[in-house]
This record gives sequence, structure tokens and C-alpha cells, in this order.
Amino acid sequence: MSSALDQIFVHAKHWLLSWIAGAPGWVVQIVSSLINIVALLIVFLTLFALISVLERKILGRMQNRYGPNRVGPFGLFQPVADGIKMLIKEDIVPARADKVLHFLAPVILAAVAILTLGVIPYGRNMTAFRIDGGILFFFAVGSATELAVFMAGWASNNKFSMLGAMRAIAQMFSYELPLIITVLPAVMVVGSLMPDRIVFAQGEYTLGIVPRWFVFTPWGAAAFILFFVSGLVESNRTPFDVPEGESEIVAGHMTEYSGFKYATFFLAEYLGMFAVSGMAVTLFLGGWHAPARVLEFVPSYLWFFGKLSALLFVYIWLRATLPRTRVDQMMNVAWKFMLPMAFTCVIAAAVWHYGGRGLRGWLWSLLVIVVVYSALSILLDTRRKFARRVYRFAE
Amino acid sequence: MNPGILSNLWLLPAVPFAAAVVILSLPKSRRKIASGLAIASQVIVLGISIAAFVPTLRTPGFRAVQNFTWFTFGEQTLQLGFVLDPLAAAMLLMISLVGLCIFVFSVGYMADDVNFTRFFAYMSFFSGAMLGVAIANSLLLFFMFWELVGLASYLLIGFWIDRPSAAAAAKKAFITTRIGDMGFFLGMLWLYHGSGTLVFYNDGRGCLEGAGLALLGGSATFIALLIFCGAVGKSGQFPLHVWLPDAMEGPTPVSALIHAATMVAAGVFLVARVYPLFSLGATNGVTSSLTVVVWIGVTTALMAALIAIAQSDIKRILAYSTVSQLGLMMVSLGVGGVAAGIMHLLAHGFFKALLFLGSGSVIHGCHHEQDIRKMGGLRRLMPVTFATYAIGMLALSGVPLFFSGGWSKEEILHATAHWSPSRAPYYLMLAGVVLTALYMTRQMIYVFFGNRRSAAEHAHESPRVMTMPLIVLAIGTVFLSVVLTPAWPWMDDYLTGESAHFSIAELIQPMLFISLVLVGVGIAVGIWLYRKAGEQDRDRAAEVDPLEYAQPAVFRFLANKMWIDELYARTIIAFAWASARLSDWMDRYFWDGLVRGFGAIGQLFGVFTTDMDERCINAGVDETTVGARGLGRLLSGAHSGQIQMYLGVVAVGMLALLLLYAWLA
Amino acid sequence: MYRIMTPTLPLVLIVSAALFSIGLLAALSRRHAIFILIGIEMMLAAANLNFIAFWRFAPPPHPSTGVMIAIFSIAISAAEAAVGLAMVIAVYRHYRTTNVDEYDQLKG
Amino acid sequence: MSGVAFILISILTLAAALATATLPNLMHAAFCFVLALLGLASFFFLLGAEFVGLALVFIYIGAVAVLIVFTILLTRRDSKEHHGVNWSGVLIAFAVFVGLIWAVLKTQSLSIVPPHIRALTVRQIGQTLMTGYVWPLQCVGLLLTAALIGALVLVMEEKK
Repeated sequence: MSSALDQIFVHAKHWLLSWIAGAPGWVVQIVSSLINIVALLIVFLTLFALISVLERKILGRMQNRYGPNRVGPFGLFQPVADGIKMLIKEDIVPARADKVLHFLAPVILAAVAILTLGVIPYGRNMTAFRIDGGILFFFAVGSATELAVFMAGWASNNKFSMLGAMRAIAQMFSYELPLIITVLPAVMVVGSLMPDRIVFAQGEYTLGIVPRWFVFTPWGAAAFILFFVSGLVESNRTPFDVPEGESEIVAGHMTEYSGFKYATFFLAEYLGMFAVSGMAVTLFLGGWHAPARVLEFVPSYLWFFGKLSALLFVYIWLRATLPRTRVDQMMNVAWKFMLPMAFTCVIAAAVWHYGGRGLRGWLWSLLVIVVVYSALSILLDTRRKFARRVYRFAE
Repeated sequence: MNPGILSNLWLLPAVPFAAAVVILSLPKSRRKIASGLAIASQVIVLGISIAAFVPTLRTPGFRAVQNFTWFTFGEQTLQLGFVLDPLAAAMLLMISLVGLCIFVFSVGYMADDVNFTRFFAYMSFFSGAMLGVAIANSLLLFFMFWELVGLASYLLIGFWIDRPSAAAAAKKAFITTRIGDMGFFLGMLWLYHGSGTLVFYNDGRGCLEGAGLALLGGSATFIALLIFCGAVGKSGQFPLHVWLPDAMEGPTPVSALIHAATMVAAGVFLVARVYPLFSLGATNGVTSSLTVVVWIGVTTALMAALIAIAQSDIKRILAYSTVSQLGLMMVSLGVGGVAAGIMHLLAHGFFKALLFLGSGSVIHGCHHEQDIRKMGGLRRLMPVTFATYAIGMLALSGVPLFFSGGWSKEEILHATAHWSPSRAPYYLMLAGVVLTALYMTRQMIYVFFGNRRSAAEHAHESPRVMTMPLIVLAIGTVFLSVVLTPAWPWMDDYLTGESAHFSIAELIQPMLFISLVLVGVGIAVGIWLYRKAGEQDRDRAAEVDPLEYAQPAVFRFLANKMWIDELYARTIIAFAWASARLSDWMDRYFWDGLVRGFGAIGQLFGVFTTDMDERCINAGVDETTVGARGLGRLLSGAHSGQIQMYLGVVAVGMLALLLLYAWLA
Repeated sequence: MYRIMTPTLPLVLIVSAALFSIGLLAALSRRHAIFILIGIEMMLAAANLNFIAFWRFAPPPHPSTGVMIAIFSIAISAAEAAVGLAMVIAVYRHYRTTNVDEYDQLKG
Repeated sequence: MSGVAFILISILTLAAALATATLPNLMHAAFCFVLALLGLASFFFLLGAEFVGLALVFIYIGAVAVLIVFTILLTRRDSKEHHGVNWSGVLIAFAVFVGLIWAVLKTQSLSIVPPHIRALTVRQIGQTLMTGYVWPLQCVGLLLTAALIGALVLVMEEKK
């Protein structure tokens, strides 16, 4: 029963494919891919709509107000209203803009985000695009984001857009290194670049209750935190929304966009956020595995989306809590702290592996991380440089 | 056998070295981390030393070695190794325990110093090297650590580098000990030539074991004497003792650790370690090399004790006393009382460190005044320092029963009395006992009794971090007397490898009474002589010492350290100067003239060849060049600087190759 | 698993030759220094395509040499691009132009 | 099917490459270069060298393309368009193209049937890199480090 419920979507796809069983192989292949793509789009566009309204509601609650509550029950139809508004707004293209690139930028951004969603396993046997180098695919395709952002900034022919794009590229480049290097320990330990294998490797339980997710190893925990922070930067979310800081450069590379193109940027940002969070869940939080053996009767995709929602909630929570960082401080943290720590995670994973993957390895790798962390925090200690801030009021 | 601890012995030098490296790389402001690291490394080392001590305790005559090959050249392999026997284990325990106390003391003593972290780095470095000396099982490894110890000593004596006197003292110490080390090195080479190995113990094949010694034969005496040169230098024996009093320019904890408790004792330890070389072919326990050791020791002991009486610097008095005590140990080794000498070394390590730290506490309390004539009456102001200092003083003076120094000195006197060639050392030693008691009494009276003089006005007791080590060392000094008594000669037997037995009768010996009387005489004379010293409240520096009043010439002779420094300056150093001048003159006038003469001949030849060159060769070359220039001008047209043209030519070339290939195919 | 019907080897080679020639064209006819670099990169990419093609069509037993060389070549051309572009910037600072026709002396 | 894909991809790649070589707008040309590389990567996919294709995308589109675009931006002040076609270059390129095509078509041994091979997994590539190709790998690492430092030194502002 439970396995039937678990595999219901897989069976549904097979059932759909059985309709065209007689067709030549390549037709079946194309239809199968199309089904995957449509399913992905439906799920994530719905999630996007849901999250956009939930974010506003959660932010509202955190700021002691209601948030949207007028359109539909509890304001749930707010995204529909927003969508209609965006569609019927005028689409303005600046006179001296590069028209082609100006149009292509949001499209590429959204396309890249959707492509990266393809390699994540959402449940047992539920990966849209199973390839051997899935993780590599994820990051290779994801790296095109920078180019798209640059396109948007350059094509707009606007100072604010260019500055925003420069900032975005600088911070994405800087944080892409820790992002990718923190993936390495998980890949090394599993010995595969395939997301399915990585999820599968986290499927065991110690004593039947403690899952062997990588986040429960010292290196995994450290790598997860680093990955999460880098992902926050990659998706330009608060507190790292420097490229679009409204108070400084209007809206960064999106300044000259309006109407549906602006909405597409918005969509791409959220899809990117889903993709990074989904990758974090896959790599460190055990993917679609249940947190305990007794809970395995719940369908796997529900676990995945549960974990994803938890991470998204943290994103929103952070946005409500933290102020925007300063550009130079952000860069300093990336190169002086995140990068060495990321390499330390690789070393700690190796220590864990050669320590027998048991308690001994656990403690040793904890030691490695703690030592490097303390050394770094001593070396980077900037407390001395801070002068006491003096406020001068009208006297 | 305990291979576990043996394979971990390398940690002993490694841990403090690592600590030193880490501390050196810290910024200056990380004082707490620096001292914490140094003390932690010392605690670890103490733990390892205790772990190493336990197996030697269990089996009498325990000796375990672990050798490894350093490198191989051709047929020869050079082996190094570590050894663990009672001698090494006792040294380790003493070094690490005393070291720990001194490290803790330094935290308080050096608290105001800017270079706090550097100090602890050097101290850790020293500690590691000294522990290495104790466990080395190869004369070469021993020598390496020995030199590292010397380096640490040099760095620490000159720790206050901005003081010219400290820099000079450091240089003096380094150069003086280097003279001894030269002998040591020669001895080592000779030993390697003779026995083919430098490893001490190696299952019967080592240079201190039967087979190795048999190969040496008669040369053993010379080798032993050469090695003894090293010991003379390091342990401040006559005639190379001059550096040790000057070394007191370093911070007091350094004096306590290096120039009282451990490093200077390394010479004695060296002689004890290679004792089989000294005693090879002994008749009735006497060899010519050992005789030399005895007489050097006797001379040093007496001379230093005499000089100590006339000194006024608190640390210099202790320094001369150290020289004197080291002489005593050498005598003991020379007359065959190896165990007695080592016992005295250990006991001396404790009480001399105690005395130095006590003097450090006094100096700290008196705001860095070292002249005892300016102190006085500190008994009330610094009660803890006074009490512990008194224990140290009684131990050094040789008061028996409760103080460790008394028993070990007793043993040495006992051994000396039975030396067959001569009774003279024995009587001279007895005189030394009296002198020791005398100068220590003098110092006590000047510093702690009587009225307060200028430097003592604002004296204060030192903080806990400085008094605690004093108390620990004082307890150690008293406790050691328990294991040193002849009634239960545990230490003696531990070192010689017999099992301990208890007999109260051993406690009563005629010799004990003799020395008791002599010590009493010394102290009494001291009190009588200096009884009035405390009465006056004027500054003592201006006043005449009671001894000076009685014998001005003798006192001046002693106060100026018997003019030995001046003697060296007039003879050895003057000779070095003269020879340097001579070489300079030779270089300037003789060799230079020679070189200039050859130069002139060369010039002459040059004039001849220039002519040839211009007439014949140049003309030919000129012609060739003109041709080459024309060709170059022709080709330089192709060198337009246009990269795309170059690239195009490359592409055409490729095309040509392609066509050639097709044509051939 | 991967049963991809592949086109024949000469076809791939012709495409690669075309790509190579276009790269050469860019390197020879464009005046902008960056585009000369791009042309060179393109030629390298065409060479990579050849390596992969010959690897794919090689008779078994099937050594992975072609793939390895392609990987190394990509890494090396990345290094080349980095240094090349840095040089373009450095030269631009000096000459204030990116036109290679004007880069005709080493003096500076 | 793969025949169709092959034709489509080759047209895309070659057209993009040609655009790179000829477009007067530098930025457009640079983006066309990216497109050409994307086409090349799909070629690699088609030929079963997934890993190489992904690496190409990762390195070229993720890093080199951004570098190129940045460099164009940094040297933008050079506003003079360098017009005028270098006809000798076109000629040479065309000659090379003809020569190559001729050589390919003339070689008989090339017309072989593609063997059925098992896919080269990332794991195999990794193992080969770490065993047989370990020295080249180290050398490439060294080269990249040197290139990194060299590039930095080249573009560093000279302190006066």
C-alpha cells in the first residue's frame, strides 16, 4: 500500500507512456522527457506561487502585521492577481538598450534555473534527468546564471544596471568556489557525481533511529552550513541582496525591466532558490529519506518537499531578521573564511573516511574542523580594528 | 621491558620544540596563549617522564634502548637512538619537574616584559633540547642536543639584547663553551675512528660496551680527556669557568633553569654517561683520566667557594656556589662515586633552582636591585621567600638529616675519603664545606636580617604564581632527603641497580659528626663575622666588609675573581689580537705585493695581444659583420610586428605541410 | 544504456575542420586582440572535437586517451585564456587601444 | 533521430562560430562564441563524452566567457571600430578549410563503422586520472596555479 502510494507518480507516468507503446523509440523518449518537464514545471510554478504569497504572509507575521489577506481565502489567490497585474503592465525597453540581449537575459536566467531543477531526485525513482555527472551538470548549467545577469546589466545601458550586474557577478564568483568545494566531501565519500547515488548512500540508520545523513557528521554539518550560506548568496537573497540593494542602486540589473520580464526575473530567483535548497537537501539532508525507519511509510516525495519547505522557511526567516551586508565584508568572508573552511571540510571528510567512518573518525574530523575554525577565527579577529562609534547629536 | 614508553621517548624533545615553534609564530600580544602553551608542554613532558620513570623503578638495573638509522653512506650507517635507564629517568624527572616550577615562576617574574612570548619560546626550546640530552643514546645525538642547549643558553643569556653587558655575556658564554666543545668534538671523532660506532648501548656492540671498549685500548684515556674538555666548558670547571658568573646577566628564571639546575649539570651528566670510557683499565678504581677529573674538580670547588665569599651581587654569589658544587660533583665522579655525584646533581638541581628562584623573588621585590649590601631585613616583608630560601640555604650548606644536600655531600665526602692516591682532596673538600656554610650565612644575614636599607624600603612579597613554585621546590628539597639517607639508600641503589634495604645503623657514622661540626663552624663564623652587618641602617655599599677590614689584599684578590678574567685578557686574548694583526699585515703587504706583481706581468702580456687583435682578427670580423648586417636588413622586413601576419604565415605553412602529406600519400 | 546512433567519422571531422577554419578566420581577420584569442580558443575546441571523435570511433579495446587529452586540453586552454586576457588588459593600458595592428613594437 | 540532431547542432555551432568571427558588435560576437561552445558541448554529449561536455560548459561558459566579456568591458574606451576586412586572412582561412576537407575526404581509412561501446563513466575517468594520468594532472594543477598568479601579476596596477 505504502509503496504504491510512494510510486504513484512513477506508475502514472508509465501508464501514460503505455498509450504510445507502439511508437518508435525516439518518440517514446521525447514523450517521456516531455512528461517530466511538464510535471516539473507544474510543481515548481505552483510552489513558486505558493511561496511568494507565504513569504509575504510570514514576513508580515514576523513584523506584526497581517500580510496579504484580501484576494481569495486567506489571500491565497494573491499570486494570481499579481500575475495578471504583471502581464498587463507595459513592457518598457530603454531606447538605447541592446534589444536582443535585453530580451534574452530573463529567458536564459529562468531556463537555467529550470534546467538545474532537473537533476534533483524528488523521491524514490523520481529524477527527471538521470545522468552520471548530475552534480556537475547542476553547477555547469548554474554557472550560466552569471552570464545572464551580465547580459541584463549590460544590455540595459544603465549605470545602476551595470553596477548591480558587476556586484552580482563578483559575489557569485566568490561564493561559487565554496559552494562547489563544499559539495566535494559528499561526492568523495559516496564516490559518485550522481545525485541519486548520494541520496541512496544516506539511506541507512544507526540503531534504526538516527539517519546516516551527512549533516550528522562534523564535516557534513560544516559543509552544509557553508553550502547554505553560499547558496543564499548565489540566489541573491537577503542578507546578501547587495546586487539589488534598493536603497543603493535602485534594483541592480533589474532596474530597466518591467512587466512580465521583471516577473520572469522574480521567478528565476525563486527557482534558483528552490534548486540550491533542493541540492542542499539531496547532498546533506538525506534527500527523500525518512528521518527514522518507522516513518518510512510516508511517501518519499513528501519527505523531500517537507525538508525543502523547512529550508525555504529558513530563507524567509533570515530575510525578516538580518540587515544587508556590506560588499567588502562579504568578499572578505568569502575568500578568507569560507574558502579555507570549505577545503577543511574536504580534509575532514578524508579524515572521517580513513578513521573508519565510525565514532573515531567522527571525533577526529570534529577535531580537524574545530582546530581550523579556531585558528581562522583567531587569525581573522578584527575586534581590535573597531573603534567605538561616537554619535554626535545637536548640542 | 616497556616498549610502549620507549617508542614514545621522541616526544620528550618534540613536544617542547613544537610548543616553541608555535609560540614563536604567535603575535606578541598573545601572552596568555604563549605561557599556557609552554606550561602545557611542560606538563605533558612531566607526564611522559613519570611514565618513563615507572618501568625503571620496577626492575633494578633497567636499561632499554631504541636505535634507528639516521642515514647510510656506502657501507657505513650512522645510528642514533634513545636510552632509558635509571640515570636518564632520574634526570628526566628532575628536569621536567624543576622546569615546570620555573616556567610557572616565570609567568610572574616576566609579567612586565615586552618580549614575554619570545621568552617562553626560548625556554620551551631549551627544555626540549635538555630532555634530549638526557635520553640520547648516541654521542652524536648527545652532541647535537648539547649544542642546541648551548644555543638556547646563548639566546637566553642575551635575552635583554638591548643591554650591552648581556650581549657581551652571551657571546662570552658561547665562545668559552665552544672551546670545550672543540675538545668534545675531537674526542667524538677519535672515538668513532677507534670503535666504529657512536651509539652508547647496542646489545653489546655499542661504544660503551665490552666489545667497543676493547677496540679502544690505550687511546681511551685521551678520548676521555677530550670529552672531558666539553664537560669542563659546559659545567664551568676551571679554567673555563669564567662565563658562568657573567651568564647571570640573563633573566633570573633562566639562571635558575639553565645555569644552576640543568644545563651546567649536563657536563657532570656527560662524564657519568661515558663513565666506562674514563674507568677503562682502572687499577683500584684509579685511572689517569679520572685523576685529572678529581684535581680539576678540587681546584674549581675551592676556588669558586673562596671567590663567592667576597662577592656582593646576590646572583653572582649563587653562580660561584654553583661552580663550586659542580666541582664537588666532578670530584665525586673522579674518585669513583658516580652514584653520589649524580645524587648530588639531582639534589643540587632542586635546591639551587629554589635558591635562584628565591633570589629572583627578592630581586623582583626590591625592584631589580641585585646588590646584597643594599638589602636587609627582608625577613618580615617576604616571609614565604625567606622560609623557602632558608631551606635552600641549609641544603646547600650541607646541614644533614632533613636537607637533601647534606646527605649527598656526605656521600661524596665518604667516597673521597677512600680515594687511594691521595688524602688531599678529602681535606680540601672539608675546607670547602666550611667555606660554603660561611658565604651562605653571609648572604642570608645581608639579605634577610638586620635593618632595611635603600633597596628594601619598598620591598613586597611576590605574587602567588611566584611563591607557589618556591614552596613546591622547597618540599622537593626536603623530600629528597628521605630517599638519600644512608639509612635507606634508595637513591644510591636505584642508580647502581641494587635493591634497597633499610638499616638505621648506617645513620650513625663518624664522618657525619665531622661534617656536622664543620658546617656548624662555618655558620657560627659567619654569624660572628657579620653580626654587626645588620645593625647599621646606612647604605652598605659604602662600607668596608669585615673581611676586607681584616685582610684588604686577600679580599680584593677574591672580589676581583682572582684576576682570572684579566689574566685571560692579557694572555690568550692578547695573543689572538697579536696574531690577527700579524695576519692583517701579511695580507696587506706581503700577499698583496705578490698579487700586484703578477698583475703587472699580465698587463704587459695584454698590451702585446691588443696589438695582434686589432691588426688581424678585428679586420676579419668586421668584414663578416657587414655581410651579416645586409642579410639582417633584408630579413627584418618580414619582422613587421603584425601578429596576424605571423599567424597567417603559420597557417600557410600548415597548408603546405598538408599538401605535402597529400602528395606523398 | 547509451545506444546513441552516431554520425560517421568523416562528417564529424568536416564539422571540426569547418570550426577550425572559422577560428582561423577570426584570428586572422579580426583586428580586436580579444577576438584573436577567441579564434585561437575556437581552434583548440575544434581540436578537442577531433580527439573526442577519434576516441568514439576507435576500434576496441577502447583506451580513454582521447577523453583524457580533451580534458587536459580544456584545462590548459582555460589557463591560456586567463593569461591571454590579462595580457590584453596590460597591453591595452600601455597602448590605449585593442587594435593589434598598432601593437607593432616591443619597446615600451 | 541523432542524424537530425547532428545536423541541427552542427548548423547552430557553425553559424554561431561564423557570427563570432564576423559580427561588428563585440558583445554580440562574444555571446555568439558562448553559443558556439554550447553547440560544441552538445556535440560531445552526442558522441557520448558527457563529462567532457559538462566540463566544457562549466569552464568556458562559467568562467572564460565571463572573463572575455569583462575584458571587453574593461577595454571599452577604445571606441574606434576596427573596420575593414583583412582579405588575405579570409583567403588563407578558406584555403586551409578546403585543404582540410580534401584531406578528410581523401583518407579512406576513416570510413569505419562506429563500434558499440560502453559509456565512459565519471568514475572511470576519475580512476584513470588518478592512476595513469597522475603526473599530467599534477602538472596541469601547477600550470593553472602559475597562470592564476601570472594573470594577477599582469593586471596589477603598478605602484608609483
